[in-house]
Amino acid sequence: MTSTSLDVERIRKDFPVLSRELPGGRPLVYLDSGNSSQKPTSVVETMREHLAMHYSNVGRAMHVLGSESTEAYESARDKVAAFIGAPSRDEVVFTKNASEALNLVAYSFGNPACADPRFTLGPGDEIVISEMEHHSNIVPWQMLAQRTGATLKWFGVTDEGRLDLADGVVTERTKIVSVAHQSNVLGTVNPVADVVALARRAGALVLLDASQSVPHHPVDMAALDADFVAFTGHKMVGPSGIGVLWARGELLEAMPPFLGGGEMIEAVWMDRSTYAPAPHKFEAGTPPIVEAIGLGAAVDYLTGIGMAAVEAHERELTAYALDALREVPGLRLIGPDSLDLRGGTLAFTLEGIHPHDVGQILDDRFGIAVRVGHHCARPLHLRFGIPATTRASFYLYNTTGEVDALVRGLHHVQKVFA
Amino acid sequence: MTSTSLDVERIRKDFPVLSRELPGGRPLVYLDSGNSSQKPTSVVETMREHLAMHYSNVGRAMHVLGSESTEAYESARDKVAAFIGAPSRDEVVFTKNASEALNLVAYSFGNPACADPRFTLGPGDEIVISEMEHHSNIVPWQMLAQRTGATLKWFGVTDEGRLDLADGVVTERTKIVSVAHQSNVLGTVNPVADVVALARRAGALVLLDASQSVPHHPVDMAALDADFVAFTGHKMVGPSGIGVLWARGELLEAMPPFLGGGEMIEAVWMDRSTYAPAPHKFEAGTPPIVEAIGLGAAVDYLTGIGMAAVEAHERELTAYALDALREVPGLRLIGPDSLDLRGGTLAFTLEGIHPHDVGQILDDRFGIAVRVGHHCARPLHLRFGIPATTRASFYLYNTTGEVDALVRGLHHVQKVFA
Amino acid sequence: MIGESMYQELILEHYKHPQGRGLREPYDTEVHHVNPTCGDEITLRVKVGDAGRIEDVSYDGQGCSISQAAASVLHELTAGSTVEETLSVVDEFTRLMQGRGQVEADEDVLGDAVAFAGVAKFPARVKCALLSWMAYKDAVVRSAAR
Amino acid sequence: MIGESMYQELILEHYKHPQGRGLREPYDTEVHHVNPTCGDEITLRVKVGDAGRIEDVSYDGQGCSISQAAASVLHELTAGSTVEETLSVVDEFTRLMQGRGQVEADEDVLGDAVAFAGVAKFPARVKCALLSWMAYKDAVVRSAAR
Ligand SMILES: Cc1ncc(COP(=O)(O)O)c(C=O)c1O
Ligand SMILES: Cc1ncc(COP(=O)(O)O)c(C=O)c1O
Repeated sequence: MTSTSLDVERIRKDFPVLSRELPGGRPLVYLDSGNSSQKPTSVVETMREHLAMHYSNVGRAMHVLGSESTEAYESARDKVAAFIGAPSRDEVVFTKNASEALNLVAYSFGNPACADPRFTLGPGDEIVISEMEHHSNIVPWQMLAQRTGATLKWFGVTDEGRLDLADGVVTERTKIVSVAHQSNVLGTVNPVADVVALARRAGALVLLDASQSVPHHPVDMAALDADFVAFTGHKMVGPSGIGVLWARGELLEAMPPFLGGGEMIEAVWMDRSTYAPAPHKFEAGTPPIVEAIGLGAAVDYLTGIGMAAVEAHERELTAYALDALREVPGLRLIGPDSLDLRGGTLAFTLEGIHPHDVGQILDDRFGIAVRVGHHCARPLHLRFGIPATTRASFYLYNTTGEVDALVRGLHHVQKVFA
Repeated sequence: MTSTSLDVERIRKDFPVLSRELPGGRPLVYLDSGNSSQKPTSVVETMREHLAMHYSNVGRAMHVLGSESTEAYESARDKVAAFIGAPSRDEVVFTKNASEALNLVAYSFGNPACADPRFTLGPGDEIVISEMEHHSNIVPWQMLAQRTGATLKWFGVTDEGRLDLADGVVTERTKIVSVAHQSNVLGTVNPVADVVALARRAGALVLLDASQSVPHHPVDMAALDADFVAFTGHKMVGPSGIGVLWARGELLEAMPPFLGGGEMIEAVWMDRSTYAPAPHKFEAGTPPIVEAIGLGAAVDYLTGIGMAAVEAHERELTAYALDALREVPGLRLIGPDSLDLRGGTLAFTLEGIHPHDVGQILDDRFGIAVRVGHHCARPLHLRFGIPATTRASFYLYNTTGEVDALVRGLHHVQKVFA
Repeated sequence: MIGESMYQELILEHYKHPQGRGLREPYDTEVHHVNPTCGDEITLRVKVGDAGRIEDVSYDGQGCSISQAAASVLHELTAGSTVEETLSVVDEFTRLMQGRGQVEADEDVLGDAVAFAGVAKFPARVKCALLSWMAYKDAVVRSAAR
Repeated sequence: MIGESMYQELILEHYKHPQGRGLREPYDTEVHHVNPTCGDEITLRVKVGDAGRIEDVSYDGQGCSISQAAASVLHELTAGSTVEETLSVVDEFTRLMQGRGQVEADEDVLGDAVAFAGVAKFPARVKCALLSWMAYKDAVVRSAAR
């Protein structure tokens, strides 16, 4: 069976590594895009060409190379803004990854230098996250609570792997609600509108960790109606070293700066400074220039394919994989086992076999790359009473043939440990 | 005259952009390496090859690509550690740029979650910087003072452009002294040993902003004897998106984490976390993987040439340029006009002509790229009573012929504005 | 060569002989704008008279030939016009400057300011040309708000 | 194919039939180590008798075949040896594991532990093999410090 939505064979040719033969003559079966995706030639070549022939610092330089770099860097911002339907390009802040974007927001709370009541935080105030968060959306809030004396609370997760929006978690004291748009383990897509409604009623701000949604679905800032959205370049066929924070312009204006330094200022005296307007206010120092340009090329690539087609393709793969995995004896899926509100991330355990062993034998023997462990979501694994899972995650370049390879591989693993 | 220390013509062939013809048939004369340097083919190709054929996330992935990326990323750390003579590779923390490294240190002070007396900071405590700092070594400390109520103080700068280590600036109340190793405007190399002695006597820690020294001189952590050293990849023939913080292992252990998230943890529960040992403790989320690998290639390139040879070559160029610029009427050099303790960065004003106009005409007419403005050191310019300067900065690929071109260019500029 | 067109004779002329420079009384509003990229600064005062007619635009500042000449041209263009008229010139000038060299200048509206068309090709210099014009717009908006 | 050598029969054997598993009394020191990369955990107890002779190493934990088998092999190797003797085995094992597959294993010193040589080629798995051994080293050092 081949996908009806995408010409996957053509797409695979755009990703040189997918034709690579691994040591021992194994083909590569890359089912770890939820961890980080592969890069198409257009992204790699855009970066190479810029680094080799057009590179210089941005903003501050006023020569030919400076204007070529600035033009390319700022037009990457235009592309990202268009890709996510941002009301304004000035709401797109480049960071080094999603983690920095999440920390940036966390650090804007409880800063004595910022009097805006939306961002004050102290004992009695509450921060709300969920049990299915990635560590990058847990630890910054723990650290914030430690610094300020605020209380960290969280939504639980149901046995099926859904967000449990129980009463009483969000209260009048809640200042911020920060949850994943799509879980990086369960694949669950969370009901953003419900979360936003809860938060609005309490007067709290909403941050969405969209690291796992923006790469895989059409995502539109206006439709989401959150206050902050964080995501990361390397999971969306872009390079490492670049992430994005989108936020309402009005909030970016109210927030205190996070990193101080060159380019984020308007004027500096020894004893005080004034700051540049957003997005530059949050981009201290030389930004990841070539990385942003690479992300721009990634966004062009995805737009060329069409995010609706990417989503549809992954949906087909997921349906196929859910069926196929059901046939593996002793396999327990962690996360929704229907296609309803879920993405192409399948985490599971195999009775009596540690995920480490599953992953290593899949790799050793068949060149199948999956992720094993707690996937930076240890509390979620504790919730399900397991230390680790094996996770297969799909992207636009994966095929049902690769799902078949995975299933064959799992049978082999079971033979080894029988 | 050609340099005796380096085979510059051969080196220039390693940097493809240096052979580029700019629009209008101008050759490129790149004298803006203090802002950001150009990249040799080896760096560009290392990154391309990795992105295209070996890429995956590091640390967490346990498959062939995961171990190739982890191996390459961690061996970049080994290379950087060796390059700067770090006592231990675990003292090398990868950041996105020097600014992040400087902010990381600033944020480790005055954090209520860290009780180590070296890092507590409040009203009455003092932070010492200097008037010649880059904004990236000013603004983080202003923000820290604002958050904590500590006092920001600074060393002045003499008319010749030297650090004025006046008595009474560093006191018993000083917790941290943070100064540039080499000024990005004046070219001045500061007397590190004197600064360290002053700080030690007061019981304060010392941070060196080595953004302008590590790319241009042999620099050895053990010999410097500072507590923290920050620098940045893009100024040392490496890519954008990668910086380095070196710090004594013992301090990295004592400091609170800065960014929270994946990979910087040991174990996470919903209500608390334990942290990984340094350097990972300070590398939250997916790091700039390919960028670190590119920096590793940059360090290999520089090591292949030899930093002593790079330094000697720049010294020759600087001597030549100091002589040549003296002949330009109305030119005022801002910074030391001898070779003594100075690097290859020459900032100046031209009587009656705004640096903007100087820079633009040099670029328009001759393809000469210099930097104009306050170079992210506005307080230093205020100190000299000028809004801006024109700055030429040299690197291993520059020639005395390019200095001649600059001088001819300046004469032309003076003709236009005569 | 390419960009030297930016340094039109007219710009150099205004730079060397700025019109209306200096801060004068009386005025309704004074604003201070800074271009952080290069440190250029302008202080600008506006005096609006009856029927929204501009009575004086006075200014002082430091900066490159582009920013200084732009202020001088602004002074000339505003003299004797109404706030409304001048704001439409400001809009057209802004459109030209932000057009990345792709926008055709309307000489009827812009007059001498058309000499800045070449600047639009240099994103980093656009702010220089706009500094005084943005300051002016800010000042008249504030005047009106009082 | 390449790496399946890592899954030596001997490792699978120890994994399926772990030696000395379970926490026992009496003990001098108990330590708890975690491998954050994968969540593997071990609790390990050491009882040192006269003349520094190991009387018991008992343990419990969860983890992959490599980490579990390594603990089982450790238990066997330490039984009846002195602290000093076992520490030199730990050192040799550590050297082998951290050798990135370039180090020749000393079978005389390592005994059954030599079966882990293949693991050294997989940096991400080295921590699994070392988990119990590092816990053991930690425990005896703490015992001695008391
Ligand atoms: C002295 C000095 N410090 C800090 C920086 C900041 O480096 P980055 O822009 O890479 O953060 C620079 C360069 O911009 C510099 O010259
Ligand atoms: C849901 C989620 N949030 C945050 C992150 C962190 O992204 P990054 O590692 O790019 O900072 C990831 C991926 O690692 C993720 O899957």
